[in-house]
Amino acid sequence: MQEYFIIIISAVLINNIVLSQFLGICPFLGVSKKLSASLGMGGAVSFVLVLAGALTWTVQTYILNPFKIGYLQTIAFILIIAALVQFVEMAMRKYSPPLYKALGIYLPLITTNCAVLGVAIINIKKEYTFGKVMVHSLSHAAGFTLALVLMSGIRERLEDADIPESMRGTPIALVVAALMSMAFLGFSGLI
Amino acid sequence: MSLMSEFSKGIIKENPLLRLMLGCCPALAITTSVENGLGMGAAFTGVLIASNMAISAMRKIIPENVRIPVYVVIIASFVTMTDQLMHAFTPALYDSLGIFIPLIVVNCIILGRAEAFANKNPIIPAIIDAVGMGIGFTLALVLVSSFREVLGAGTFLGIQVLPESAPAILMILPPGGFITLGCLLGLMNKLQKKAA
Amino acid sequence: MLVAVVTLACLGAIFGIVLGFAAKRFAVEVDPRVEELIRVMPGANCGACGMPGCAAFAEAITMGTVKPSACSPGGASLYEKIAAIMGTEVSAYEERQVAQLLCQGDNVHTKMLYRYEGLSDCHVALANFKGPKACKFGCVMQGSCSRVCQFGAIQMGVNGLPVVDYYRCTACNKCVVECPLQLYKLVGVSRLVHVRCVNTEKGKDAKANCATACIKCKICEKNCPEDAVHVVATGDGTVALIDYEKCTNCGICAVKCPTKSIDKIMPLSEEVILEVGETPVPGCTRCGVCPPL
Amino acid sequence: MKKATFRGGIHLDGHKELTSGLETVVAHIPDRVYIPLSQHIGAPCVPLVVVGDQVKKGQKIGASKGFVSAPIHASVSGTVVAIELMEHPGGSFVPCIIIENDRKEEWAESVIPHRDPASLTPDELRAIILEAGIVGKGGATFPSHVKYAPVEGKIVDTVILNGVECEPYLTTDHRLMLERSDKIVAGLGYIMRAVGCERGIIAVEENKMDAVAVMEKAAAEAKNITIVVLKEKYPQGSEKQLIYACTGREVPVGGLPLAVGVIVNNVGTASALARAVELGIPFIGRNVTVSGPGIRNPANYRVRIGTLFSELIKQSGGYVGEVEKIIAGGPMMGKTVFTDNLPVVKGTSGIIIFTKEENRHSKEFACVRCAKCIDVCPAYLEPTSLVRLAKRKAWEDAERMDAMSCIECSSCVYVCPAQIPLIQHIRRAKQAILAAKARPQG
Amino acid sequence: MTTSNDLLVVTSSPHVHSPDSVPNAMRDVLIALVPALLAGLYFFRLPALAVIAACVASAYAAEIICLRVMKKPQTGEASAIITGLLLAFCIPPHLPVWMAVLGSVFSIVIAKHLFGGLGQNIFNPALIGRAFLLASFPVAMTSWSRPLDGVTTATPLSIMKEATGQALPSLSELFLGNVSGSIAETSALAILLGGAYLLYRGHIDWRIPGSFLGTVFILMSIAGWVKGAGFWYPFFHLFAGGLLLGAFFMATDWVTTPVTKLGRIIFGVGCGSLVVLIRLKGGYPEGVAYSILLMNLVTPLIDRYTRARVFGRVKSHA
Repeated sequence: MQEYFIIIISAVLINNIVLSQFLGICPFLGVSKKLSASLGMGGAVSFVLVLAGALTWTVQTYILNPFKIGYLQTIAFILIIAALVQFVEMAMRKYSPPLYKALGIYLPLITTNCAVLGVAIINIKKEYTFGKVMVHSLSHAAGFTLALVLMSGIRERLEDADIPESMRGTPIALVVAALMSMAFLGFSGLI
Repeated sequence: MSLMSEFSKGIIKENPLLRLMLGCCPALAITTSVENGLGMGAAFTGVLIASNMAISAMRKIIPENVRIPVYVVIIASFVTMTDQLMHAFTPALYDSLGIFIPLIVVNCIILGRAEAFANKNPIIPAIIDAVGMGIGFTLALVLVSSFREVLGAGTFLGIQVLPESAPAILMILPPGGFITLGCLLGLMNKLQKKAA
Repeated sequence: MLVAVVTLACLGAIFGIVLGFAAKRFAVEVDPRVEELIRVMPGANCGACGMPGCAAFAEAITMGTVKPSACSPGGASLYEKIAAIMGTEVSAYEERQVAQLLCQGDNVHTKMLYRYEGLSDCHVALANFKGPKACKFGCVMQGSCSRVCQFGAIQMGVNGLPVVDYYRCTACNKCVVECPLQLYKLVGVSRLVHVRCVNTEKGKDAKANCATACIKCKICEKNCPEDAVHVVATGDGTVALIDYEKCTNCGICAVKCPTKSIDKIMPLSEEVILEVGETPVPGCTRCGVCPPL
Repeated sequence: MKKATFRGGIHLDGHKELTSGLETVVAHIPDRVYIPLSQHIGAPCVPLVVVGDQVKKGQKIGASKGFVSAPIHASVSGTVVAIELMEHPGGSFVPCIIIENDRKEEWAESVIPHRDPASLTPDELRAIILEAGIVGKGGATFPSHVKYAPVEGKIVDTVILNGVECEPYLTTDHRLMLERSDKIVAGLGYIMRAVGCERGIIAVEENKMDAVAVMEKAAAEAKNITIVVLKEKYPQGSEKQLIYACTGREVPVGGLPLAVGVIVNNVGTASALARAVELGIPFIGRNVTVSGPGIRNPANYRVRIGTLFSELIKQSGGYVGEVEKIIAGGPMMGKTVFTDNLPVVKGTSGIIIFTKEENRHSKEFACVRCAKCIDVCPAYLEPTSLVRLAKRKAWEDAERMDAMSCIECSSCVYVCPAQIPLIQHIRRAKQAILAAKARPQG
Repeated sequence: MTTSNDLLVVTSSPHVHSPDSVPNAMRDVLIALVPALLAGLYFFRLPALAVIAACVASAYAAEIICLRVMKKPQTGEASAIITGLLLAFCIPPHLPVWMAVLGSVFSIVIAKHLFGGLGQNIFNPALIGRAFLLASFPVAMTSWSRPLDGVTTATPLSIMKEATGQALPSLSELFLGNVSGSIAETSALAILLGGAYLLYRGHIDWRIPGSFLGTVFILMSIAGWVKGAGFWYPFFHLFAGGLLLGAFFMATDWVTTPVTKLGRIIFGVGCGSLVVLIRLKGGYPEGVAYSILLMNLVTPLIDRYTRARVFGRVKSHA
């Protein structure tokens, strides 16, 4: 139990995927302008992250490892993720248009979201069991959503701020991210 | 457009990191030292050149509607090769770059160049484009990492340049990455506005 | 080696079959233009456009909610393709329009009733006795138009009136909509002579409040060789109005006008006038600085 | 006793001592009166006289067919010399009937006392109120007979008379309560009868305890009328806040007091109404406070409608110091005018003169989010957020944040340390929201 | 008509204004900081004076330069001085002066002016400066000295955290400030005096310090009870470290904290819980600065979801 708890705290707060691992920066900067959008993106990423975590772990454990072809990891994983995203997108569009409206439009962005592939690779590197893989993926997804939601709250407020012309948009978002990650340093040493 | 301009556009006008803001993740993660920046840039440029070349060569035979998966597979293959090569020949660098080597696969710049340039142009321009873009990205990485290494560790390529007590460790921590890139982008915007 | 190839092939095959099957099974009707657009997109799904991906961007284009230029990786060539798919052709020759302010009642020429203090907003200022000026038709000089102009083409001049920079003006119509007194009009840049007064009061009353008001003397009407300017009925009264179709920019009326409410401006450079309507380069504000294409 | 009040609001320096101890003086009757054709909310009147006509005091000279409207009457006898556009204290230009006073003070034939006011039916009462041109005296000038008209499905159970007078400087209502308490109580009785309700409340702020004593004495016999003492706080006199303080009921957003079964009237309205019902005298005069640091002798006057501000200022001994502002009404919600050459109208409760000293203010800063505006807003709005939206012209968002609920009491501007003209931004947003609403229909 | 020949002024209501203004408010905050300043100077003498002077001067200079570079009018209020002073208050007295300067320049330039200047920053600039210094120069930022004689020693909180066996200072020493720590955070008494002044002047809302300190007190009481530490334990945590300074002067910063009343309580409770979490479980002995920064982050969301019910937005009566 303790171990799971550590994984959660570490993934959400201490080693936050965006603020300290630098994964998924593009959507973090791109889709954090509005709160609603960031919630949608967070949801979509969580969904894919967990599914991808499960699939890639299975493939690694039952195909790549037995055949000793670990070096195919990158190709295999990216294939899995790309196919998964596309599959999920199509399925969602057909069977749950409201869900698709809410999350679906964010799905294509996820293929090239390094967070998904990154977490999948970390899962394997840390030699987690299946249960831990699920918890780990989910916590990272939560950390991603947390950072995204906080960011969008701030950016909505910054919309009216008198920010120097050349700093508007991405530059100031990066500065906010810097200060956010500085605040998150407060969590270091926790657990 | 001449080949020269294909080459130079990637360095300044369409610099993938500083102008198009693509490939932010590695630019933030591995730029703690200039050495890492150079290593990452080299690995990235290699993959970009190889994949641009391959895609350009195969552009007539790749079916339109599955082209993206095909690109991904091609890129992933080259990334895997790079990964293996680095593991074998530059183990230290390999360790410090960590998972960001396999993550070159999902670097939007490579896929973007494949889609926007390589699949419409012959091999020679495609290579030139890749070299330009690769150098542009590498230069940007070096720029970011020089700031961070000098200010954060007091060294440049491992050579001590600031007194022992001076460096602000923050700069090589995650916040330093965000702040350097943010300020650099702001600076680029400012310069561009002045030029215009 | 063999194992690797076989595994990959199997993986590929499995995903290919599943996806192929899924594509049939889950087929959903979409606007064919969206598919076409997606095909020409860079496909980087980078999110630079603010949309969550190229497909979303393409859809937004078909709905007209975004401009193609939002896609920065695409570049100029993309915009042409989008235009081709969307059937938006490069429009035929069309004179560039600029906003003209129809009031010259600055703080020297016009009588003031009071000193206005408070929020610089024309709409708000008008709530107090229809503005600080004695003339109730003229500019309130609080600069709402200047703030609404995104191109910085309207600046407040030293004499209190806004000044339009014809080089920067893009005829976006924002000032026309914003001005609570409808004092802006979009007119072709080649038009040099304008009646800059909309006061419809009797000549005597208008003159009492503003030294540069139209006093309905009809001297312009009598002197115009082209029959292009008339004192016409508008609102509760009359005011001089130029028929731009007939006007030849001769400027005789401006010379003859006793209050100089008719104004002839200096002609703009050739390039500015000749520029075509459609934006040639993304991000171009048609400022007129570049050489003609 | 804990005094009832509402949440939010501010404490102001009242400056009431300038005039609160002074007996109301009858103002000189001017040689000419200027009577605007629009002195109420609703459709403006159409003149019933032409230039050259002889009119008598109390004669109806303007009326409108609209439902929300009130007729106007001549306040002196004499000759109509002109009908001209003039400045109106409300901040606009309005046609005025100008009457040359013949000093005969002849009453019109229509002005006849009612023999037995106690026997009048609600319908008759409302007809009298309509004919007398009674409008709210508090400043909003809403025609009273419209307020009393029965509405399907709504039962009025309480009438509140507003004697709060929370605006600084103004003391007309205070003096009126001291001097005409019987008329106020009688007027309240007529209003209660006109709307058919049993409970009457006269609300007075705690800074006017002398008036409370007088009113309690006057109302001692009327069992269903109570005097409620309220805390001294601005804007206690605002209709919705007053209802909340007196009854604990909240008027719903966008609704009228009627929605919670309450009618609010000014004490001055009640006294004018009593005169109209008992004596048949229409609304031709009112009390006006002339005060402020820029006037030599502050005073309360009993003024004929149509008297120019300048006449009252002359009677008060003229200006003192460098006058910069003439305010029609109180300094919190009153409007500045640019000349003293304009007439007292039915809604003019005061003329406040400010000099350069009072108009000195520190410069505007960016909002520092101190949230003082939020703390004081009696409508529980977030003025600073509304301003943010208004600056961005996000009118729809502003509407969603209830910009329309702003009662424009100006408390937020008063407390804002950054001197941001919040209220003007919000007013702009309200203008735009209304304009957007009007568009699809017309 | 009037005694002056000028035109009259026409403006929108109101025509009277409270004497409140931004410069006045800033001046009051400065006054409130004086007791803590004096206490700091008394306990830490010349080094403290040097650090304080450096921080204030560089913060003010940075402010003026930023405004000039951005071509904005000079505001002429004291917010930058307050930032500099607060930063100086929460760093060790023996910190090299150049580091202090760097920190206060970072505060003003990055945390304030990049966001548009006065009133528009998301994070408390002084705390950003402190976090920046702590992350950049961890050694210098955690070298503490004893008051009066300047002998190097640990702060009460690190003695507590690391259980080094050193004797904990008494509560009265903590209250008066005769312990090691940042320049002006040691004297609880001086800070309480300043806080009381701000509360009296109505510049800060009791809700934030109240809920902040209350949360810490309650949670620490529970923790003390679990540890069997006795009744002094929660008081120790209240008076030790920068808690009071943070609760009265930083968590109450207008700009970076919620504007709604409920939001302020949530903010205070959040800060308090985070302080307890970091002090008991985290890697740092002290967590006030981080806890406030983290809650600054959440402030826009708190504001958004704690909006008050508008007057009259009730279920209809009929």
